[in-house]
Amino acid sequence: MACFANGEGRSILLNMVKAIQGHKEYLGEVDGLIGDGDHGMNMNKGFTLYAEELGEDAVTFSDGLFDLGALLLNRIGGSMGPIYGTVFMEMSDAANEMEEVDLPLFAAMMRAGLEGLYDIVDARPGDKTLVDTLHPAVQSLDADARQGTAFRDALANMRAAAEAGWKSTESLMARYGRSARLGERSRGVPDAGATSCKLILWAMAEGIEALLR
Amino acid sequence: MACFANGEGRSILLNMVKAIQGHKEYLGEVDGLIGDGDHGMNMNKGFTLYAEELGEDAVTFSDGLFDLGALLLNRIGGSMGPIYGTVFMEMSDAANEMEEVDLPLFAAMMRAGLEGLYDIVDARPGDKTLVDTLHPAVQSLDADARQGTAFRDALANMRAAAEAGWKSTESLMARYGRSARLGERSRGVPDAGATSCKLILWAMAEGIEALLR
Amino acid sequence: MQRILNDPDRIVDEMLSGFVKCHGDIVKRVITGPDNPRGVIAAKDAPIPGKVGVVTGGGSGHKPAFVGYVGKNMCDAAAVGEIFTSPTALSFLEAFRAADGGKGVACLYGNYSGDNMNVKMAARMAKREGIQVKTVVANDDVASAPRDQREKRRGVAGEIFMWKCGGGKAAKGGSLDEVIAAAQKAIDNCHSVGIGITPCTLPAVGHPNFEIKDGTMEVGIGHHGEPGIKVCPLEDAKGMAKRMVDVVLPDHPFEAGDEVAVLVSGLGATPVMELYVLYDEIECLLKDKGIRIHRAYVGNSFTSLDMMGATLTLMKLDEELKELLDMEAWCMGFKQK
Amino acid sequence: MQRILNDPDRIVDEMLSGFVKCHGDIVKRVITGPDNPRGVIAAKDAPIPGKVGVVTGGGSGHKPAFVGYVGKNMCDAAAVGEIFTSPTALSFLEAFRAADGGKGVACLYGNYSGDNMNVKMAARMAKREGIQVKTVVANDDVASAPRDQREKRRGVAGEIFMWKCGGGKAAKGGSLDEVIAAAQKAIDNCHSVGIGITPCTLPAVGHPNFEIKDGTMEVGIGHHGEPGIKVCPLEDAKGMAKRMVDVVLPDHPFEAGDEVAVLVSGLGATPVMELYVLYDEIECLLKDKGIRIHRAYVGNSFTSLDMMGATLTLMKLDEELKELLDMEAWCMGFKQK
Ligand SMILES: Nc1ncnc2c1ncn2[C@@H]1O[C@H](COP(=O)(O)OP(=O)(O)O)[C@@H](O)[C@H]1O
Ligand SMILES: Nc1ncnc2c1ncn2[C@@H]1O[C@H](COP(=O)(O)OP(=O)(O)O)[C@@H](O)[C@H]1O
Ligand SMILES: [Mg+2]
Ligand SMILES: [Mg+2]
Ligand SMILES: [Mg+2]
Ligand SMILES: [Mg+2]
Repeated sequence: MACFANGEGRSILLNMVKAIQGHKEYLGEVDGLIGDGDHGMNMNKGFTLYAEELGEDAVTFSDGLFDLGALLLNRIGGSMGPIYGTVFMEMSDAANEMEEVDLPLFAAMMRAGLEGLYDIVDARPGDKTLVDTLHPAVQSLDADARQGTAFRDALANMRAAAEAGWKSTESLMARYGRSARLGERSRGVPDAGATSCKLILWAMAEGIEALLR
Repeated sequence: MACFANGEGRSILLNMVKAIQGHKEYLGEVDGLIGDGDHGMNMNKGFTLYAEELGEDAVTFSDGLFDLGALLLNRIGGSMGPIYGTVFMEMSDAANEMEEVDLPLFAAMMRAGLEGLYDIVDARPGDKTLVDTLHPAVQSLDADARQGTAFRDALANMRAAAEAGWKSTESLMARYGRSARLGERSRGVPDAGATSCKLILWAMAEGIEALLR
Repeated sequence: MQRILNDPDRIVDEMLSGFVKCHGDIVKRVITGPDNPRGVIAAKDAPIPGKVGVVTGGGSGHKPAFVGYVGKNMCDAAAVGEIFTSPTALSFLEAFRAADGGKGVACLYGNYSGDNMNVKMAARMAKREGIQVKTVVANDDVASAPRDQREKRRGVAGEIFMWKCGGGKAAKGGSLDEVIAAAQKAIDNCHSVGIGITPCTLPAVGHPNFEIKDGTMEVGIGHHGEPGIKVCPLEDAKGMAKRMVDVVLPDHPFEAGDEVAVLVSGLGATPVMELYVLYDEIECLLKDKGIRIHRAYVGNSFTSLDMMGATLTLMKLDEELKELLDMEAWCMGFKQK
Repeated sequence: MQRILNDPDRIVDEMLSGFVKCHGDIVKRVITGPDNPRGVIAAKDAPIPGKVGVVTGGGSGHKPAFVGYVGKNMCDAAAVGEIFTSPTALSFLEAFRAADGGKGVACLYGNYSGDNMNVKMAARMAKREGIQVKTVVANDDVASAPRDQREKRRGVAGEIFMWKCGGGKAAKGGSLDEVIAAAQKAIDNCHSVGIGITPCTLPAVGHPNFEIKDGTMEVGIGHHGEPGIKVCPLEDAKGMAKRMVDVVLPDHPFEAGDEVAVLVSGLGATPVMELYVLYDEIECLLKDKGIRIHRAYVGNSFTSLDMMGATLTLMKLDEELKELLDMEAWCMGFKQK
């Protein structure tokens, strides 16, 4: 069964960093429309700091997720610190320091991330938050893992699910976070967190795809 | 000898008011370039207040000058309160409540205004202030009064002298007032007070011309 | 962007450095662990043994909030986040440590999802360290949710009255529950609304965050430029005052004979002179309704970077709140004899 | 123009009305004659019999200056002009009357030609009424004239230290000559410079008064936007601090070992957070030069409507000035214990 070496995590993590850095302005703009405009700035700061601290070191995918999550939680704050911090640290824990990551394990990691998130926020699908991206991605992976889909195809499916989820936030009305107070005025613009989550999941998938064997 | 009735001063005074009101923005802009931009606002406020208080009443030229001067001095402040206040009140005093104003009297009034001004400011011709407009106007009237020029021609000469004096401020370097601190940077722009003074003198002359008999 | 700064990503730390240098007679910087090099801002004599600690915190860009309300009879410590970004859980935890005098900590903060999450996590960590933390979440911004969903409303300038009353209660020797009760009562009695007339620019972003078209104003705007309830043509001070009073009065509701504290805060870049013009109008409207003004505060008390506009906060007073509000206070942002 | 106002021509009176309503514990409005319906702002307990009266005044648009410096141990009364326009002679006269406790009046004001003329006229009128008036003319703005023409320099934020020291001396029972001497020494020891980064808009004019191009800054700008000594590319806070210190230090000159008071004032619309960033840099530069900071003040202390930018004022201290500066004070714009 296809898998990738946990030990080669560096390239996946750096791909995630690159995705955030490359969309710093865009994320700020999206958050500016119905939020407070700091999403790109904060995400960029956290991910860039992580890359700086990593330097030239090798790192396992699961350790890297933990470090990145802890950094966001402890040094960035905002909503993103606790949210992505929790997601990444829970994913890391679920990886259980395995040497190889196959589809079932990756799906389990993602589910753990989502469940950790559900522990700290009340938002669920349909509330116009990053949950709308993350939840369908996890669902898709779970289904593919159960059906024994090839890892590469499952990643493609996950990307499509994340993208569809992200797109769905455009027409939703926000119920949590800063834009929640906008009511009807929040429709027509995608959610900032859902947008960054889509970028991260895509970058993660691409990073993994390049390592699959 | 040509003269006008002091008792018909209302139309002259209102012509002066109109000139200021019509150039409120322009005076503000000129003052904004090398001063603080309030010249149009203050002049307009003072002259408009005067016109309001005058209402439909008749007034002699000399009493009107006194009222206008006192209003500027007591209610407007700034540099213009003491400066135009002094000029107008001194002119009024020099009119000596005469019933008819001929060229010698008008020239004497203007000289009294200039001398009153010299009492309270140190600026002299060449210092880029309203003195550069007022002084040549007074000189011109004096000369014409001595030479027995016709009043109407003397007024035309005064206007030309005032205009030339005003224009001269453009190339001068300011030495008094707010723009004095600019040094070389004050050149190239006319002085705000010199500008309003030119407008006032022209309006005064026009008003008198219409009454001459 | 015409602003005074160095690296926009370091503006918060640099501001704190200047703040502590300037106000060393009121505050100090406390670093209790290696993981949070920024530390927190604490009152010079904090913690006071035997006194309930009062803590707040939030994103930066709201000066004097939050660090400007640390000082005598107000907050004992404040956690400091990036611009418009909640402080980390670790940072709140450090503030709890810096404020705890053994009687527990009242964490009085504003209702933003980041703050909610980070305070919750910090309180959990504090518990493990034996520090008891209770919270009051300010939700005074009337425009941010309907009255029957008050728990969804944002916290805005009313937080200042919450700190004043909570801090006063703690200074008088109140127990943690008494401090929490006083702060809760204060914020329950606070009703605020903001009007924005220009947007603000995050230094790290470099252009305005959102748009307020010339000739319009955003009624009900949030402290981060969150859109309000309504965009309408720009009005004069009288019109703005009426709009604000009309939003705030029915919300408590305030009635003839009520005694209130009034706070008119600028949003950062509005000249203070204009705030007095606005207050002049507001005072007339309140008087007309028979509402009695016990104290009024006008100034840039809770801002949003360089936004222009103002907020109005009314707090209904009873004897207890009056006594707490009248107490002396000494912070950079609140000096009262 | 996005501003909070009613009729721009009435903004000063409306602002005063709000100011007096809000600060009735500190000030009152005094009208001593029928010709000046605006009256003047006086300290609540002015005049104090047997104390030298301290008076100031100037154009509006500089909040807290001038009325915000009327109060305990500062000014006894202030004359209030239109925006950027000297008060009338009559208005200064009323302020003299309101402040005179029988020991004479020290009129401490800034060097602008309108103020010079109106104060001179008012002093003449006061003399006829038996009130003795002596004056100190603030001229601390280094950028406004070379050092050997100090008498031509404008007065800027250093006026606050002049009022503090003159007001303190009067409160201590100093004679008129002693008050004048203390105020004169204070301002002689003050050296200021401003940097403007955006222009300001007079409410009655409705568009910016002058231009500061994006990406540039005006070094040496005056408090009414008077052009400075130099327009240069916008610098970071470190660069601005260095420029300011480089203008101010050689002027006294300040030297290693000197003790100083520092005032960093915003010009109105610059977020206070940025002023702390600037102060942080200035403090480092002064420390490097061996200059000792006795007290530092950071805030919007002397503004220019909605201009962005800041001023730096350094006052060289001796024992007398230190004692006067350290005294308690209680005004809207200056609260010190
Ligand atoms: N209570 C919440 N539950 C779930 N997601 C949330 C919640 N609050 C905020 N978010 C997510 O966070 C995003 C905003 O992140 P960010 O702009 O970094 O933080 P902040 O809202 O504090 O400025 C939102 O778009 C949303 O996806
Ligand atoms: N000391 C002075 N002597 C002569 N004229 C002066 C003096 N000061 C100012 N002025 C005149 O006043 C004009 C400015 O008037 P205004 O803008 O109304 O007052 P301010 O300079 O107080 O803002 C200048 O352009 C100049 O002509
Ligand atoms: Mg945000
Ligand atoms: Mg002017
Ligand atoms: Mg935020
Ligand atoms: Mg002026």
